[in-house]
Amino acid sequence: MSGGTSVFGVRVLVRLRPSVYDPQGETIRRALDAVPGLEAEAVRQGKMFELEVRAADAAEARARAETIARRALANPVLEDFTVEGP
Amino acid sequence: MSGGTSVFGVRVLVRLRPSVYDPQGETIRRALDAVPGLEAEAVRQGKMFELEVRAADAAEARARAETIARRALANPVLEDFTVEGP
Amino acid sequence: MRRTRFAVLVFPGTNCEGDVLHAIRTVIRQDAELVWHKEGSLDGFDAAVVPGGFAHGDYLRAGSLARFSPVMTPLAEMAASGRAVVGICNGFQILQEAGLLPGAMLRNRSLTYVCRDVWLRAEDRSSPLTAALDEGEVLRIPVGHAEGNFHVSDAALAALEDRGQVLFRYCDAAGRASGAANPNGSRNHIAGVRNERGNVAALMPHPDRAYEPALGGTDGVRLFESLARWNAS
Amino acid sequence: MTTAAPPKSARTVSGAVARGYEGPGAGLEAALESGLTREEYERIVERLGRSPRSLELGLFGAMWSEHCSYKSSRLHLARFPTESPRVLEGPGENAGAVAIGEGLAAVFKVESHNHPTYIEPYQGAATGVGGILRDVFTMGARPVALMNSLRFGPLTDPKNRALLTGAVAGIANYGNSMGIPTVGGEVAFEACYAKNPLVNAFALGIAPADRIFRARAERAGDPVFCVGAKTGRDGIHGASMASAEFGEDAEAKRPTVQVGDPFLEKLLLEACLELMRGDALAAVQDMGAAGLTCSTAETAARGGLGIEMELDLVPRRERGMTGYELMLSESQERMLLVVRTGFEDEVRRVFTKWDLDAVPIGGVTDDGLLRVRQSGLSVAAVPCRILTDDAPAYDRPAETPGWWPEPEVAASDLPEPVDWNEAVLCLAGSPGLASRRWVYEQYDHMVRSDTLARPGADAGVVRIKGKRLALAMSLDGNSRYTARDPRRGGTLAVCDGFRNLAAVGALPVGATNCLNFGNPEKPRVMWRFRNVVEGMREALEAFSVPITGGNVSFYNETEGEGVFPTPVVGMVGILEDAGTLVVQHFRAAGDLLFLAGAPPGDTMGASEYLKVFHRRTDGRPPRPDLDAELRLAGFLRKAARRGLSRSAKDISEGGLLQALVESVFAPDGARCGAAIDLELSSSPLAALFGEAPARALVSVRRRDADALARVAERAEVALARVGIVGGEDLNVRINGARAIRLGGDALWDAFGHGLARAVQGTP
Ligand SMILES: Nc1ncnc2c1ncn2[C@@H]1O[C@H](COP(=O)(O)OP(=O)(O)O)[C@@H](O)[C@H]1O
Ligand SMILES: [Mg+2]
Repeated sequence: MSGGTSVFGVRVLVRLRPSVYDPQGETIRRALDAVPGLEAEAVRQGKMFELEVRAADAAEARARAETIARRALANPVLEDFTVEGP
Repeated sequence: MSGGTSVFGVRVLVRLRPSVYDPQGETIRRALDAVPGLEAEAVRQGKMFELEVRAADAAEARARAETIARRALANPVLEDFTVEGP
Repeated sequence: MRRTRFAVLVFPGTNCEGDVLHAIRTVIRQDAELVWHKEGSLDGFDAAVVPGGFAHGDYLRAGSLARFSPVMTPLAEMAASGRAVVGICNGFQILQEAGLLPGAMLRNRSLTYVCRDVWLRAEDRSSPLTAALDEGEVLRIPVGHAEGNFHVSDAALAALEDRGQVLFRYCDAAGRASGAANPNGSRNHIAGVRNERGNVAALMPHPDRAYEPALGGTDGVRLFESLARWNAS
Repeated sequence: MTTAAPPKSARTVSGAVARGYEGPGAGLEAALESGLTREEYERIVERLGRSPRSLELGLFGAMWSEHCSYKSSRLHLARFPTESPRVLEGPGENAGAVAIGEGLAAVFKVESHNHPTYIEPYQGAATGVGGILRDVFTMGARPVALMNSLRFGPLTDPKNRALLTGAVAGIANYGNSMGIPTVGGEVAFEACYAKNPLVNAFALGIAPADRIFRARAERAGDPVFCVGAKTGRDGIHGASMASAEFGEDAEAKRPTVQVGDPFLEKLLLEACLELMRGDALAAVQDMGAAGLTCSTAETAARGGLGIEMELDLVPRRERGMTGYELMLSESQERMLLVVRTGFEDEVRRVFTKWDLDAVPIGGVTDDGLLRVRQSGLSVAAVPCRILTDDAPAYDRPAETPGWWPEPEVAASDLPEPVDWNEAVLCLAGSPGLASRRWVYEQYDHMVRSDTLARPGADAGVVRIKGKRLALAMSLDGNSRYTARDPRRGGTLAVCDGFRNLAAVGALPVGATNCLNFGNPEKPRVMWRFRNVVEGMREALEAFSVPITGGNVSFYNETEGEGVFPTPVVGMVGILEDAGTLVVQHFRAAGDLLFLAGAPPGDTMGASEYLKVFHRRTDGRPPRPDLDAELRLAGFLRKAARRGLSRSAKDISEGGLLQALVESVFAPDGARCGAAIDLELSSSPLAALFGEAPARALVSVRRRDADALARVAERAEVALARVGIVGGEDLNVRINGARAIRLGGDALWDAFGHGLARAVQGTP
């Protein structure tokens, strides 16, 4: 049915823009700070999406993942994203 | 105070184990499926943590990040993690 | 008979401590005191309750950051000594994250917070939450959580069931467990579990919201009676 | 003395600055850019006796914005009644306070977060909850209940579904994390809200009546602390954004979205309340719109004093922030404390316990100036009163629109439905009338174990442990009514709240309101505004219910399209004995059902029926009858107090039939139907679906029917027996013939799931 296509794994990373406050990351950092050996100077929490995309080739898969990320995975008001792979 | 140390950026990726049902990923996949051009065969949602860790060198920073990931960022009942960088 | 002294733990972000305190004092007329998470000792307490809320905002994962609080050391000791340690809602998640109870919670299948009455069927009587219940007893008690979707591996699930560690299952008013009656997608409709020994127990629903007729239900009283009975025996 | 005391030299510098100043002055152009008009700029120059410096102009731009200064509404709001023997704190403070007996005060307010919600629904709505909660605990009250009023575009458009879903999730997460039950609210859909969604959040707290805190500096020399979250660049221009329409350039105007941190606010709440039990605090003010600027200027001005501060001391989370950014940031979860000299260590101790920052940034002065220094240099020195009290107040022109007056729509002019059963199901399952449980099941409405009436009832009710009394509250407004007749609509919004409280048996003791309108510079908008206020005033006075605070949100316009005039009234009442609470659902088979109030007349204007079946939002809304409302409320309360009513339900949107449907379902999932027998001489449409006010359904035990009739007679309320409770179905006979027969399952499928289906786009 999918003549000449295969499934590619692509990873999308979504993070809050640097100017946006990340309460989760900051709270994690503070909680870890109290535990010897777990201290970090900074923690930012983001999201990872592992997609499997059917496409003719890697470039098409990547382009599809970018569209998905832009239109569905990242909230442009708050977040940036990067696409890695396939 | 931090004689000979510097700050390293390390990334920790946390994902649900493959055997665990991912309600968020599955919901996204179904939503994408309804939009021509955005279909994906599979979507899994995970977490990304961007840490800044103070250490003597990259190896130490990475080891520290691994400890943080193992002890705090991932729940072994549900999740696996990988450390990337610095 | 000496009254039982309950420690009701308070983490930053906990918000059901008052409800639990009030229920213990007025429903079973036992002693209860709030204990701040920075305490390093639970000396003088016979039992502990970890109440609901959003410890550390539930940031990272529900209940996960509470594990690093000083009070968790004496709490683990209390559990090891065989005294009763009980979790409700966020308390359940905290006990799981601390490794005192099996499993972990996923987001609800609906991906939303769910607050409403549910029906529960009691499955096992050997725990501080169920000692006074009849097996198969059906109770109506509210839930209020976003991450109550109980998960364990297949092998662990089979072991849990074998050893009778499942305390409560979501069911309908007639006591039939089913997907439709399950508010969050929990495996095997599990709403509450205990450890192997039976002294550490927790559930997602809130008996601390169903202990007077004015609140729209009194079935939570049965769980507090269990607490009293378990500690008296 | 604390670090707040500035070095001597700095004092002299700033003294010089107050008279003249060094450095370039900011001109008219800069003023226009910050949203001020030429006249306003001239007024500033005149009051200051010099031209403002650049930062000073920024302070004026924010403080004299519509959002902060109420310059278009002040004159009109002054018409509301604001006094009663119970009022402890009226409009002007962070929230109103009313004595409720047993030594306690109820502290409450409603506020809008419309503009932020459109930009980012989840965070925008969430931070609205955070803001209203700070307003309440700033007064020394522990918040015990939340409500919210939501207005969005039609759910047929996926964009509106996403906005609603995001806003509800955001509200849920914030309120739930704080451990405060959301016990009521309202949700409405109209096309005009598609690009201007409205989110109004209400919070209520309880305080000891003799320990209400105010935002009023009391003595020069007291240190000023900044506590809670660190200051970032988020939300800069929030106040001015809420004071302008969204145009094509909305993107560019967007401030950085504020991300709510409910966990931090929970800590802030606990720390503040712990501190308030002692004597450390002279004044507390939350940092909302215009952040540090507004909180310092208002706190100082109210006490007739000044505040000086050093911006370098303000804890911040970003590097390189300018003075302007620090003064105008609207970062959430921050508070300004004026601490009594000598109590600094207590403040530090309590905030350390809760892992929060508490940093002295300046002190109270006696020269009336807001003095701002950065790195030792004076960057602003403005009399606080000029920033606050001298803001202009406009009597903006109003113009009656050409279509006025709106014609009535009579039931007799409308076709009757072909299938009455279908009509009832269709109406009960429509987004406007279906059960709101898709919304409120996402809100924790039971935490604190004090909720006696859950959402879904006419009013939310919470008890107070250890006390006899309970508090009832409702949040209402029908903007289709106000759109077609602003004055009637304003009156009806108050009537609805008043009736909702009476239905549960409560006596109203105070009200708050949020007025959501378009651009006040448009005379037709102003005409609506004045009439709504007038209509509300009339009802409030008739009912002797004082307004203790509220909020005005203008400029709810995008690309020239404005919202319906939308007043939202939050009314609070008391049940002296929580045990007399009356529920809304039918209780037991055999109970008799009565309809209280005058026959409904023939009008269908602006009704849900007209909207759902004829896609019309026109027609004059029903005529309010204040005297009838008073009599009805007296009757309902008396029947409740005497333990006669087994259930009571007011009749409003959707009319009698909808009230019946809602009475069938108990919050615990139980069902109890009824058989109704109506004798009608006119159109059944108006009788079944008309929305004439001042009516309610009451069920009683058979043996109490006579007693109920006597109470009604004494209250001069018409009472008609309309049926009997029982079964699972709803059966209605009209003049002896069977008209409607609906099974409980079919009804629940429509009413219980209608909203969820619409939200999921699967109607
Ligand atoms: N946003 C909301 N949050 C919580 N409860 C809500 C909300 N909207 C509506 N409700 C509840 O749903 C019920 C029906 O709402 P509404 O039609 O406005 O009632 P009424 O006409 O009696 O004021 C009420 O009990 C109300 O409290
Ligand atoms: Mg009502």
